[in-house]
Amino acid sequence: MRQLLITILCTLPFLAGCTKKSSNEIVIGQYGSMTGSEATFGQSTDKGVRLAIDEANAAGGIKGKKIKLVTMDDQGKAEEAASVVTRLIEQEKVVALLGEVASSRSLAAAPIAQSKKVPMITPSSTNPKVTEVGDFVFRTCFIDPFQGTVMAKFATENLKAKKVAILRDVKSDYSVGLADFFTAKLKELGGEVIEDVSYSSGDVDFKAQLTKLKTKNPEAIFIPGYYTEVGLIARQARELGIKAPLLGGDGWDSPKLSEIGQKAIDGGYFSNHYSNETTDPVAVEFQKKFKAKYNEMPDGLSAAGYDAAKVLLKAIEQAPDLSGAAIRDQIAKITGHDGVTGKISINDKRNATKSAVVVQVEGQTNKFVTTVNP
Amino acid sequence: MQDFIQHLINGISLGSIYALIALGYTMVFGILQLINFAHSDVYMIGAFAAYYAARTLGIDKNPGVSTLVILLIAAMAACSLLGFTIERLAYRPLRKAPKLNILITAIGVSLFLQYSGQVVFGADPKVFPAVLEDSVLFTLLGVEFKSLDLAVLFVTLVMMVLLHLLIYHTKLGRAMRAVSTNMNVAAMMGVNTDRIISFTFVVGSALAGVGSVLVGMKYPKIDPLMGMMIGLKAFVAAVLGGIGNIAGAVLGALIMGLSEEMVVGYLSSTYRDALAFGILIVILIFRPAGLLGKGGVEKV
Amino acid sequence: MSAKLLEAKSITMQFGGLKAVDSLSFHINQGELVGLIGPNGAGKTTVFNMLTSVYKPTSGEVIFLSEPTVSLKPYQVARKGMTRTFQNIRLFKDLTVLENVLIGGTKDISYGFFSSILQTSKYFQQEKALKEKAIELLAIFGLEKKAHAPASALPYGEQRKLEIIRALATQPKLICLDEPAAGMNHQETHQLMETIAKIRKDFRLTVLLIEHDMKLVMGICERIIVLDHGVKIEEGSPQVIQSSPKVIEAYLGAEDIH
Amino acid sequence: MKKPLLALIGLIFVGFLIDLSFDAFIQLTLIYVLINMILAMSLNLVSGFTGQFSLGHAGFMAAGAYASAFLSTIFPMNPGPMQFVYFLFYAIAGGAVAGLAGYLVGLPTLRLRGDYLAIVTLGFGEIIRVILLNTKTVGGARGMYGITGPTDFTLGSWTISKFLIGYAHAIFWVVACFVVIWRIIRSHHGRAFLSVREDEIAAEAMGIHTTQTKVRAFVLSSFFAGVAGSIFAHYANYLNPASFSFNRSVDAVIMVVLGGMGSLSGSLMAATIITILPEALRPLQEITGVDLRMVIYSLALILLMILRPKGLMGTKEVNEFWRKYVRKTS
Repeated sequence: MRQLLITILCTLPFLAGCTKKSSNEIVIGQYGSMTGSEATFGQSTDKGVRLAIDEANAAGGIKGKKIKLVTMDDQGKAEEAASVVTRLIEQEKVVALLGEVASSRSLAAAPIAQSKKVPMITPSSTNPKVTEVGDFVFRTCFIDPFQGTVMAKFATENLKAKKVAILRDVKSDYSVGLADFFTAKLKELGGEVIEDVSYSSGDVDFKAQLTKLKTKNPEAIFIPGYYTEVGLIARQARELGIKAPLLGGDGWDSPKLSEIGQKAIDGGYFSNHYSNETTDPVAVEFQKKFKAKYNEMPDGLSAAGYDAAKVLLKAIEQAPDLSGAAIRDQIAKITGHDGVTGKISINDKRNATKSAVVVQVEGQTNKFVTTVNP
Repeated sequence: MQDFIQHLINGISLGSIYALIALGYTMVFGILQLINFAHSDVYMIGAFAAYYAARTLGIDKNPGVSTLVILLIAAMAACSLLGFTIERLAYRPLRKAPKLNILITAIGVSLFLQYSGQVVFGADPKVFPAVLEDSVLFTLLGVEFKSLDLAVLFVTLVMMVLLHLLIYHTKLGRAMRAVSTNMNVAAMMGVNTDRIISFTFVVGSALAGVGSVLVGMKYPKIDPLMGMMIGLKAFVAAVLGGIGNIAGAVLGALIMGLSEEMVVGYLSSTYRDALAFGILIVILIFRPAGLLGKGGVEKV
Repeated sequence: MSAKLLEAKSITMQFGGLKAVDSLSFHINQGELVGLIGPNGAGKTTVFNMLTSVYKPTSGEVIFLSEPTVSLKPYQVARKGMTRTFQNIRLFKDLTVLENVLIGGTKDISYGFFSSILQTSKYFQQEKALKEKAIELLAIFGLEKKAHAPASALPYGEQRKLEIIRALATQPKLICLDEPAAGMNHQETHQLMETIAKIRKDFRLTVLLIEHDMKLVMGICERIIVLDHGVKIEEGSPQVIQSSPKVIEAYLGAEDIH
Repeated sequence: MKKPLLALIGLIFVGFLIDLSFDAFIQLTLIYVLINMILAMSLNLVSGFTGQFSLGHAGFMAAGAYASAFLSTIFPMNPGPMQFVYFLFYAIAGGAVAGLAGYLVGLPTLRLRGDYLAIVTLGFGEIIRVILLNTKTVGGARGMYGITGPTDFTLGSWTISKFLIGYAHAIFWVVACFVVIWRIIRSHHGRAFLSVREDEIAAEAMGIHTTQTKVRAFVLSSFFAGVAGSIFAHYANYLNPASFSFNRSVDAVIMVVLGGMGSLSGSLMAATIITILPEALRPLQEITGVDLRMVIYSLALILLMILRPKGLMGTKEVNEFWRKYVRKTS
């Protein structure tokens, strides 16, 4: 018995299964952090992507073929992202790729997609470097400089805040990038970063940083992190008696934000793709369908995933054939796509140009405050 | 001055959270010389047990002492059961195996709990129910003293005293000490070592359960990986104080909490995590058995 | 041959409030065979630990080959030529008998790290010589046939012997044997006595012996030091010791003489 | 020097065949297997042969990886037939930096025993990672990307692929690491390692300078971890501090224990299994719908520890089993 178990355990790795491929399918690959410390981001994106694919299949697929989505987990590790993307391209023969949330992992995978000439769209990697990898790499979200600019402008013009403090997530490339661009723009606009402190995602206690910020009396605090930490940060800030408004980026967009932050986060502002009290039919429809399928409200990453998948499907539909180059050309041509997250047009740098909105948290709704155009 | 006192309060409150978890580590280490890596995940399960208990009983929006008691019982029960099961299934078969094997098994159990937690509970963070209203007890020099912070500190100290009494003033505790000093001799003297070890795991895990509810109250965001960082730091704290030593765990945890807080407050926030380990290394270099640990000369 | 090889000058070892050894002074001459006896807990092993620098004496000095050794590390003392065996056998259990002996051969090896990686001719020569020597040593105690067995597989008595062989492999001038006959039967003890006498002659060794077995000690030691409660109570030839009332009292107070 | 050279040539020829018959994914996985082999063997030197727990191996790998990647920006590679020499140079430099880090860490801490040493090395691993996370010149949290890696080049009518160069470089170090450790263990210096593992006090009494011995093992082990890091950096072309977290150190320990403490061939086998297992379990996801890979991985780990506490090989090497088998059958 023992021997048998050992044998099975040892031979398991070599029984790498093969998946059947049918010519009646168009295979799209997705890679993301489905497990590990950033699993919640990968899973949210996956939900949005799946919704888009299911819709397309319900409508009869594309070119008479069903769309098959193969999602592979990279555990939130860059080297896994690289190997997973290689596997998707080599073994699953995907026609295009969707992923990743984090720029660090998109940057690890993009060169592979580029060299194999498989188009890749990242739904939410905001670092400018990602699409600079090559002409097969696209994105359907903002880039950090734009979002940084939006919030810096908002802070100085709308809130008249000149002395701003930053609390960044040093473990997240997204947060660090956004904080840097925000700082640069704020200085340009005559503002001043009076304190720049950091935390690491996964932390639960931020009082030390906040106490330090409090002594400097900032007029606003910019927290370019994810909702997973921001809710707790807001609570602790209020507990310490910090009254300055809290600002953030699209990483805040999740129903969980106010569930965790409760009253403390109310009144915080963040830049986002859309406000969830929008009356835009695409967004309303998306929220309805999402709710019906998953029985929860979508967060920003789900919306971004949905849009990226939609853009990709549109390009595949318009492409004369399923070669990478053909799909690539069509993605590059996308203009004025009515996405959940705004009108998406791909520019010559393969980035999406779309307007951003600044919203204010009020319970579960993100109230529209202002629109900022690129 | 005001901010210094605030930092002090923050540090002690953070330290007492570490201490609650560190106590569990130190107990198991004391008796088995095993770094129970799964302890921080038992703590995570405790938090989820309390979360689901509150939801099924419909008391998640009903803060009060009765809710606290119910959740504590739920978490402690779930953790004890889990701790008992882990010891029984994973550690007991390895009692005679080399240390590193047991360490790897502990890591395996930890990974298992984390990843199955992500499958079962979902990876997204959950909001821990409001258990007690946090209120300002009194204000001193412009710094507010909150009921939750003091409750955590109080519970930690009570646990420490109870554990001390258990270990040094009961028959069971004497048996535990006997097993920890020499398992074989204890067995020869008629101590049922397996039962004592199980008991240690049950107590240690119940402590993790208490910790999970208190931490959940203070930081109401729970997720399957919540135990990782806090567990590591709590463990470092236990080693710092001299692992196996109950008072040492609390002392180490308070030092950890305070030094982290002070570094962020007065030096650099980016190196906060590096610092925790930096202190540990410096202390271990000068006191290889931790602050309160017994050095002991190896018998030749 | 009467130069002082080793001299302990009022060495004291204190563990907390307990003085395990209290200002003990003695010396060992070149080529002597000295016994260190005393009832259980008298501090004999602690003396060994201080001589070999495993413990640093609380106070006092150890002079070996006219140099103080208290500040040296145990390996330095060993390299100077003082080596030992252990009361509670400390063999390298998972290694073979031969490997146990080879480890003692630090002095025979001069090839460096890279020679061993490149396996130069120097490496082969020295390894070969070392192995031959080790087998010779094993042969003295009749263990050469078991050279490739794991040390832990040896019976108790042979493990004791292997400890002595391993100590001899370091080419010591002074060897400290900590109860080498413990757990052996009469015949084995007798055999061991002969072997100790033989190696002493063959290797021109000086021996310091801790032993419980009075017969063994009385039979081969030239001079005996008696320790009780960390203090030297008597010193002299076997005859002197046997008739010393202090010694008899110390032993009768504690246990029977074997 | 004949045998290892022949082995190396043979293995490079195998790489040639792999290059012709397998796709890039399998090739990439193979390189990761080789990297993990070096990692496992080097950790085995410290944990298996010298008996010191280390939970910070990823930190040394990171030091080597970043040093080597950084060096390649100062002395850029010349894509051509000479690139192999460049990689060798980067790897040695990366290994040297890691070795130096190992020396600095080892000297003050190696007198600690057992779990305490494990925790301190864990701490150092984390400190190295936090430092990298905060160093802007190597990309911080975003990571370092675009690191020069092997490229295809043509030699007359022959095209030598990127994989083959990467593979040749990696396999060179696998063989080097194996031979170095194998031979050291069979020398006086290696027996000193073993004696420290078995009994430090007895080793001292035999004239073994135990601290120096431990530091030597630690430095050599760190050197190879750094080399593994360098190979990783230049084949993945990408580095991120998150890749060198505590989990990677744990992976390395798992490989050593699973393979057998003190068995090099065990380390090779375990590195292969541990690298391939999660990949092989991927198709399962399509059947179950949820990602159970890591759940199964961790369960398998626990079961293996219970069923085979000495690892796959114990302290034995493959050839010893082979000899036994031959003896039995003849």
